[in-house]
Amino acid sequence: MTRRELSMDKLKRELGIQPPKELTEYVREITTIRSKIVNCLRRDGELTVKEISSKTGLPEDIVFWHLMTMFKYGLVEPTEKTDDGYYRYRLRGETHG
Amino acid sequence: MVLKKSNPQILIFTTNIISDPGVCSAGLMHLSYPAQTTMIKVPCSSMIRPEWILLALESGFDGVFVAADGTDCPYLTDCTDKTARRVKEAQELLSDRGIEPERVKMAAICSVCGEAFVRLVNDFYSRLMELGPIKVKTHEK
Amino acid sequence: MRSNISQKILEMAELIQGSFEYDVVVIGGGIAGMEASLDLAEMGFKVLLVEREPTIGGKMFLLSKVFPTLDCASCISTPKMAAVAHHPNIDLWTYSEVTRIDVKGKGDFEITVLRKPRFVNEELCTGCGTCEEVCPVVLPKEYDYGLRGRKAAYIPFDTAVPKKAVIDIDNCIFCGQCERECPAGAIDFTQKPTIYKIKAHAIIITTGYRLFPAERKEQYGYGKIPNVITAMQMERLLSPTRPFNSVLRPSDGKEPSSIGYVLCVGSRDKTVGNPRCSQVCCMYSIKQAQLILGALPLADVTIYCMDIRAYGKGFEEFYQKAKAMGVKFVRGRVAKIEELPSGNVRVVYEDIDDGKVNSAEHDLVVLSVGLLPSNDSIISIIHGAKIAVDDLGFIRVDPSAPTQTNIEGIFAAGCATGPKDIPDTILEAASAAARCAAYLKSLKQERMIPVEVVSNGKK
Amino acid sequence: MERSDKIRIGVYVCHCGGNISDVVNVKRVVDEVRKEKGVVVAKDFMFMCSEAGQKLIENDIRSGKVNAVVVASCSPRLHEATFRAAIARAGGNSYMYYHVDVREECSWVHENDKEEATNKAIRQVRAAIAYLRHAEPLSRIRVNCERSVLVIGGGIAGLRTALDLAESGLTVYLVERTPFLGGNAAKIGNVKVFPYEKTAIDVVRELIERLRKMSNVAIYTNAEVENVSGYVGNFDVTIKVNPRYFRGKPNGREVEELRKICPRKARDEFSYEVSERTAIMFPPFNGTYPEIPAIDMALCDKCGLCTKMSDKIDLSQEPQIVHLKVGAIVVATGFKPYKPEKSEYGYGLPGVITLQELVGIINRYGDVVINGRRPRSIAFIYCVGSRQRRVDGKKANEYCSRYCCIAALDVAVAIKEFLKDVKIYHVVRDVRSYGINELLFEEASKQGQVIIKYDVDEGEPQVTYINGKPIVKVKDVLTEHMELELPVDLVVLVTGMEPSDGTVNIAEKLKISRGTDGFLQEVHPKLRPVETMLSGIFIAGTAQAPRGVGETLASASAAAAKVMSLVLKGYTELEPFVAFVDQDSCRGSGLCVSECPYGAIVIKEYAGSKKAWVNEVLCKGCGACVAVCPSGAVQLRGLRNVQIEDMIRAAGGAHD
Repeated sequence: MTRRELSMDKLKRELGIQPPKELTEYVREITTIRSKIVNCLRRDGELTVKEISSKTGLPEDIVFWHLMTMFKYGLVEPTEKTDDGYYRYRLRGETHG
Repeated sequence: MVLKKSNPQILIFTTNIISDPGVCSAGLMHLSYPAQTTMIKVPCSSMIRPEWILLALESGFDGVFVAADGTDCPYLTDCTDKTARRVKEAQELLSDRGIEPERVKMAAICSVCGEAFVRLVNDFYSRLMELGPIKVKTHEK
Repeated sequence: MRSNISQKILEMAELIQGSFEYDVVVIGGGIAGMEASLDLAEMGFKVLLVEREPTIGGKMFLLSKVFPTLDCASCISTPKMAAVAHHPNIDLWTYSEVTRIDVKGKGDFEITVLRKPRFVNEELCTGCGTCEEVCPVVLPKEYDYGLRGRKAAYIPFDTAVPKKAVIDIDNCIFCGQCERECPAGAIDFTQKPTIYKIKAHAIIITTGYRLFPAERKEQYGYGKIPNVITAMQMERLLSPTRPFNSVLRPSDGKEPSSIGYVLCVGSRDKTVGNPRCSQVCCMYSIKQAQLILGALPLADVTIYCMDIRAYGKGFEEFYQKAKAMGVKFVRGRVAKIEELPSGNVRVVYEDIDDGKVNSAEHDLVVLSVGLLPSNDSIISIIHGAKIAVDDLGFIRVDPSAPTQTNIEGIFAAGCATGPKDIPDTILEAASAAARCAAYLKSLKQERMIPVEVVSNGKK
Repeated sequence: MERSDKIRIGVYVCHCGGNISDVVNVKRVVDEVRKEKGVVVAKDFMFMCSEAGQKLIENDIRSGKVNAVVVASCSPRLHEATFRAAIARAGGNSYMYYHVDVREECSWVHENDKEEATNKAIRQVRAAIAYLRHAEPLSRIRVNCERSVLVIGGGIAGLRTALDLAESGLTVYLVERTPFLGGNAAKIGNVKVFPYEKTAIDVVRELIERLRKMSNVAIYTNAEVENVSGYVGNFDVTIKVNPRYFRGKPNGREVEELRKICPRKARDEFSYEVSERTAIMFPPFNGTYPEIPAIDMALCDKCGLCTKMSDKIDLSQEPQIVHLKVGAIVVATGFKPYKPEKSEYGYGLPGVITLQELVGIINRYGDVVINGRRPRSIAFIYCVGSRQRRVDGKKANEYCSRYCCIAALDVAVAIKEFLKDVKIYHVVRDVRSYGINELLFEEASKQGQVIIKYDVDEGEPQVTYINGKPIVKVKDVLTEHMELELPVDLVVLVTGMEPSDGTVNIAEKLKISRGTDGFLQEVHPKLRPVETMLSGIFIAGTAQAPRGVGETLASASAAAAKVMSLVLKGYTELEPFVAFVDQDSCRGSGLCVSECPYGAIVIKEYAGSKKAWVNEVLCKGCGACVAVCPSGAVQLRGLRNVQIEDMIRAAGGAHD
């Protein structure tokens, strides 16, 4: 199947624009962070924020922020709560995006 | 044709303005609950005649879940009380016929209470699994 | 980081020819604007409701439950949102901005409205959310006040009205995923902004409020200490449409067992330029405290306050209920907030009870931020008359008719005229509708039917 | 089953571009339901909500193939209105429709179980078909409304409502129980309404002046509502107008003479009983209405002195009964200040007065003079008659009266301006100068006024009287709970609001409910804040809750808005989903009557037997009555019992 021309291409042509480099770099960066978290969960199953943080070296608040974003899109789900008030999270089905 | 059913079937009464949007919000969040469920909408949960609950159990359902308006009811300030009265009467009808009264369950579901709904309906489903099919022979009309 | 592509696209805006006339243009689609629009539409007037955001609903539909009756905010606002969208006498323009208002004469206003492109064909979009799922750009999400990410292609909210996707073009990396995946073929990057010149006979301003930027109160550490959040963020955490799976603190996702509330942040405080009281913070804090005790039964909640202003119908009773539930009220002004290595937060305060400086440790601290006007963009674009505002920027009204501004035919309601709670906002919005209706009728100069008085009450 | 033969159902199942069809086997749904009785068309389509999708329905209706429609697509919140409108466009009846949600309530929640999701979709569509087999075309209920309104209460709330309504072109009847318009706000007199320059009386005068210019307003003072019958849009009202016993306005000389002649004396209500009046009541302030005096017949002993002096007086006047027809009623009967019990915070001791009495003194004398002297120190004690604790089940005003903190600060700041050396103490629990009123609190502090805060758990302030001075004893939270004794020249009790006697009476007469606080109860503080459970009867101002001048005016205009929405067009249209009674099966049990919160059902005599009767205009369609009817005679139009029952059977799999 040939690739149909997207309206997006038209806009880019019309305006002669490209997305700013910093933005594409930012997206690459968050995609990397996210895949680190996903890989970690895929390998170890259920983990708390602290555990993911120590395994990936990412700061806890960053891990949590990404987890919650993935939670919104149905990619992760909480399981049980530990005695000291932390939830464990696991992957839910297959991930995309 | 009667659909094949091995798993418990649940009839869910929802209300137009409050609990149906609540059930809908579970879908918006892409949560998951058993598909052995059927929704019927009423304006307010206080409208449900106790005998309808009995009828549902006689018509092939194994349980009835009343997703009530609760305190968010746009019609009645005492909606919870009224609905609870209907459910209690229904439970008496069931008991009279030897059917477990816990086959009818009521909970207030607000218009965005999708998570709570899913939790409750999953629990109810498990409970109905434990109870198994209705043992008393229900007469078909 | 964001691009300025939207600016370039704006330059391509096209003026739509034709005559567009409404009885009333309502600016701002929050609860006040919706209420006023619905009332006027019911009376038979033609209303144009203009909302800057991609959805109507304002701040109210983001809230959890609302005081003093603890009814669910969505259950009240979403039916109103639907009613606005479906009313035959209301035209709803979301993602649109009023860019100029010309006061031309009595009952004669020309209003310029810019309709921004969503880059999504509203007719085709079914609100299914596929574009959002496949979009690779994750940004801080304004709807949840930074608590989690938002995509560049997104539906603002599950209960949005209209429930249509929008593409944040400045944060788009033009990967084309959304366009390829949209099952309805609704993505359309060729959309251009349009400009309309509208004739209206009256205007109602219901532009609401903005929250006090908590980072301005530096000693409270907001923005630096992850576990210091604003009450609006807590509001989201408590809502059924909450961003997290429970009430959790942002630093590490722990369920907090001790929560402190600091009242009067950005209110009653000359050092930040707002000596006034914001009127709602005491009550929303008490409400949140009650909801927290419901969600986390083992948690303890402390409210640091000066006075508790539970003044409205049922408010005092609500306050007493919170006390009976075990919410702790400590009288004292909080001097500073510090982060501890555990992620916990220390609150240092002058305790009025013993006159000493005390401190307490909490898992999470909530700043009960005040309300500031968000009228700036409107008041500066009115030409041909000058609208009176007070020293903080809230619109001034007539004491005999509390929604009448100094310009005849322009009314204001809700937090645009000063901080107020939802019941008062709704009353004021209806009140603006009444005054506006009376004004519109006076323009038509219909002959009143005289009544005969059959008694002593002769005029 | 005669009716169902005529019903030709079209079923349209939406793919939603895969959102539904990726999970639900749409083809199978269509094939299954096509076999159902009554179904003449069953189709699936990529996007039912699109122009082309809607055209499918429209064409099938126009061609006469279909007269009842099921669409299985997304949430009814998104597109139910769309499809109903499409049916109407094609000339069908938009109530011959049932919407099935197979996206949010099916495909999106059962992604893991496609087989069962499809079965569920089939069940839901079958239920919809069962519903439509018994459906009947409906139309909205049109109720004619009188374009006239009764406003009860001539204070600022009533005046504001009346003026808004009159300016919108409605006929307004304003009824005031006392001989003059103005209410409580007029009594506040020259105290400014913070933060404005206008005084309360300025606001009252402005409203009265503008109202008098309206030709479509009738004002009845000295009048009371005797009886109200009817229902929304069509109320019959009887009012009794008591005579003033004056034939017209006396001239200046007459007024002067009359002021002196009457020997009967009473405390003057207008000055909060600070001064005296006679049985001849003169207009209490310039700009009130009417400008004609009235004789207080409860006080007059018909001595005849005044009739000899002026021929304007006619003691033979009789009360008049006036019948009105109105579409709506607004109750704006206001509050009364709390009256402290004797010895409550020392009330009754010399030098202990209420805030109202202080205002009365200021308005009367333009100064604060107590026992012939200006006070050098004043203590205001707050929350008198408000925020009370309930002890032994005794009546207590547990609510906050909202206006009093601000009113007291307002008066204190004003006093300080003309009594520069006076020492003022505020004995408070919390200072509730909310919003912009905080500036008033700041001003008071700037003037050196002292705030003393007490904790009610440590005991309330005590007022005693020693050596010719009242003494306030209180533990001050702000000075480490030190016990203070303040000998002052004047103690002012900052009293709260209670519903006025008129409010209590009218609630009984109209059968509108009052809350636990005694004030009139709205249906819902946010959804329907000025409406009562009785359609067409609205509430405004302090009859509903304590509030200040600005908030009272806002609520008054809000009530006006709701009245306009109801009656301005001369009719109102209601959804047809209301209760009805099957006369044959009704046995007149009356259970439905007590179940209905709206008073929409009554028992009537039909040929000797008792039957329920539904006032469709009052019915809101909740269906509470349906559940309790022992014979199933009360049902809901658009959702009759047979429809629900067949839906249950159809979905359960048991077919008839």
